[in-house]
Amino acid sequence: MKYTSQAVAKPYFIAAIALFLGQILFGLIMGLQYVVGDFLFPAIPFNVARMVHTNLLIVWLLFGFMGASYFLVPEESETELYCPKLAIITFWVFLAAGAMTVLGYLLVPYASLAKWTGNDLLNTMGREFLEQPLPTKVGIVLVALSWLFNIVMTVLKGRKTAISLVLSLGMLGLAVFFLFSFYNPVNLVKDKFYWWWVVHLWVEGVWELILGAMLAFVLIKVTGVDREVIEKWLYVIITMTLVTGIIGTGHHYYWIGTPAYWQWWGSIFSALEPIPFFMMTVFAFNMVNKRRREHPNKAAVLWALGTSVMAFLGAGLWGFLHTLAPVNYYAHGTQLTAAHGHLAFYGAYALVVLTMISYAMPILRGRAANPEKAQIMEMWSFWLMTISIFFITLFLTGAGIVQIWLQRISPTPMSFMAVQDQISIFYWAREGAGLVFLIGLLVYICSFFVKGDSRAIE
Amino acid sequence: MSATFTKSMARNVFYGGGVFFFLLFLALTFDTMKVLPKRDNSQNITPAVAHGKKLWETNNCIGCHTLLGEGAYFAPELGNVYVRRGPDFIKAWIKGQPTGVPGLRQMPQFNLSDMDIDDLIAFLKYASEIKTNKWPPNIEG
Amino acid sequence: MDAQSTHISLVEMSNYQLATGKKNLPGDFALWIFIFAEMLVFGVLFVAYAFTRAYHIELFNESQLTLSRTSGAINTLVLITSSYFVVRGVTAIKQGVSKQCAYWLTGAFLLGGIFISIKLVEFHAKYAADISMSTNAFYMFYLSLTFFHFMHVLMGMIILAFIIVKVRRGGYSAQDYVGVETGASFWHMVDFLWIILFPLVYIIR
Amino acid sequence: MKQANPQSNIGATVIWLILVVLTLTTWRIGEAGMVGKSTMLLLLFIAMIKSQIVANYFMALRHTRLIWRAIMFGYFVIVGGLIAFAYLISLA
Repeated sequence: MKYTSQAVAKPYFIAAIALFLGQILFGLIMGLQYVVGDFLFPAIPFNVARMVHTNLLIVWLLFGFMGASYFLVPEESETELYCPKLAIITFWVFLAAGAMTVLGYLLVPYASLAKWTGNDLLNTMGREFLEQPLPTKVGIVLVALSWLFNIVMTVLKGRKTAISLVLSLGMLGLAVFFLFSFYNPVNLVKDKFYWWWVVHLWVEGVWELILGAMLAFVLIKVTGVDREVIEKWLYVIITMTLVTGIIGTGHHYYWIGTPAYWQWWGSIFSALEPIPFFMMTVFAFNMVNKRRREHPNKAAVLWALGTSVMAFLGAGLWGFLHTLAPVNYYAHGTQLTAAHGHLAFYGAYALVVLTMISYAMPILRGRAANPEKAQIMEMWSFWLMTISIFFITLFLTGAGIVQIWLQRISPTPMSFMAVQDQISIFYWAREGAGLVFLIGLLVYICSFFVKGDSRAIE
Repeated sequence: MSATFTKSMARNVFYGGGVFFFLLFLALTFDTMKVLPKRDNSQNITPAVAHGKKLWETNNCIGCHTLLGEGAYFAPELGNVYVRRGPDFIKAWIKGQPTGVPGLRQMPQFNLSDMDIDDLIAFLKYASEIKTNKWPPNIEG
Repeated sequence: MDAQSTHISLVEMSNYQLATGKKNLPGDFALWIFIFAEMLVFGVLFVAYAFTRAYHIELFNESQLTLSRTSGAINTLVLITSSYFVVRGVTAIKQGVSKQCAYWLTGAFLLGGIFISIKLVEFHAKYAADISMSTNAFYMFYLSLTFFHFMHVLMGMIILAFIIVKVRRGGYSAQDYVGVETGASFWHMVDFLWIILFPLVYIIR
Repeated sequence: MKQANPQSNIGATVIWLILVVLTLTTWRIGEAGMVGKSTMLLLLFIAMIKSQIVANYFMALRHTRLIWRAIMFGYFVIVGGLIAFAYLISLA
């Protein structure tokens, strides 16, 4: 660890992993509810489990992003963090807000939660991924601003690199676009239109800046390739991200009451969205091939390469699969969407956070890399999780295709619930793959507790 | 690869390209907002519809159902349920939950008053009349 | 830092030229990636136009007649001429004559302004006739393509303006003109795309 | 040190004149209301000539490596070819 203030990243990373575990457990509950409908009913109805599953995902990724930037920015800026204390306070505020929110979801009927938390003052709840009560939403804004402030102040007082600049821009975008979550008009079409300004412009826009910056940082560290080269390509890749991704928002505007021309704009630009991901894959492998040093942390290299490949598969390929309007007409709102969502979030965001943790955590614990035994376990967990999520995606894709056929294309369309019965075999298989994923995650967690001789940090 | 390929130019292209496409997006958004009244059925938004939407949200219906294809994929699409099932069926259905049939997916009982359910149905009727470019492909959603 | 890297790349470039007799792409490669991406988008739009037309021939033929071919042709001439001016500007700076370069580029910039004005008159006519992207498939493509291109002209003008200012300050020379070439390449792309767009949307039926 | 080619300005001017003539030709064809397969192909051919002139002479790609010229030419062949195909199936 070069700067003592980098240590604030540690609690963020630990919280991220803990919440990740929670996310997976609730995912398994939901997966079972797909086939055993009354499992845990009425204690945890499906909608509650889903809310917890998706919200935990968002929160743990945010924890990961924050921890990563608190680790990365001091090193990039070659100075201590502007205010480590603020980072720690922010951590506890965010953790408390997150925990209270999840407990609220689990213990109180959602309608009562809405009433108690001032939803009548400003309707913002009850929209997918934005289910958080008003105080939590305000809290997220405050936490994001505190994070942004701390990082920007650090960058300003130290060296300004492309990586910290891109990261800061991504964070700024994250904070700004989240503000649209406070806009909830009665007009359903407008509601949905601007809802995507949070959801799409986050995951297919500004988050990709954060992703790119984090990946570039790790690649510089583990390959020793010239910073100029890596930062140049970082700019090129995120340019393509914005060029394709911003108008690519249009692929959500086909069937929600928005004008038909979005079918063209959305199809064309979102069809190009795989390009930046493909460039990222080529770039990551290129840099690793051109490496000038053998970094002792082999696991981190694996996570980094895994990110670039799985992001391309999940966000790029599986996104492309159903992004063209004529295909999306049949695929919209089916298990195919779920398949894409799972692989994309895992491949792009879960993996990049795990990459960062894999690189930073040993350093935070006072060594360049973990002992070999721990690294081997980590790699095992990578393969277990990656292969099982890939199978989850395949099973959901299968479920989606059959669903589309039976419910939407067949000359005698079946009802939604009847189709669900037909595809239960896919759901069972998915649940099985989910269990393997859980095992992978547990192996990952165990890898932190493996002892052995490790090289001291230089 | 080309010899002239500088980081500063890559950065300029990033800023220029980002701003350019965001402005284009704003222009398209502007046009969309102008055209929307012809498509979004907003002339039929009554206080009942507004209340219905709030009930839709505060009971987290989107946590299981899709609405115009967006939401969770656990339970049927409700954007066109008004057309598919009609108001009476919907009312009876909401009141009759949960079915309690072992092993089947269960919808919670939300304890809504008759008036609340009517408003919710008004909202679903409004949603079903939005011009969605003929989506869903058929009545099953 | 920048000056140094530019210098190094110029040295590399001339070495490469000495070795092969071939030049690299004029201007900075970073912008060329963007140019290729933009060409790809336009290409897809052009082809989409043609295939959509195949299903709505009468509609397209009928709507196409409401466009002013003459203003389209004038705009083509305007863009071609401005591209020519840019070429002269690049030649001037290669000879180290900053002043002339600035004149030529300013001329190109002003022609860009004329293009914009004519296009605005066309857009206004359509707007006044209550025609929008939602009117029919032809207008959807006509307005999308021309507006998207219109924005590229604006962006090209902004780039030219930056370069003109720097040229006037003596920021470029016969040794260092990569920036001028970069802007010029973008401007020629705008021209290149319009050369396809004009016959496709205005003339061919 | 680069030596400026005194011919280059004359060359560029000639190129410009050719482009003007071709543009006017396209415009005349449009005004004359000519339609049909051969007109369509002729117009696309003119567009190809113009676009390649711009690429090779204005963008100055003719001295660059083959790959860049091939991209610009291939671009027109693919885009123009698909356009021609779409028109041919609709004219048939």
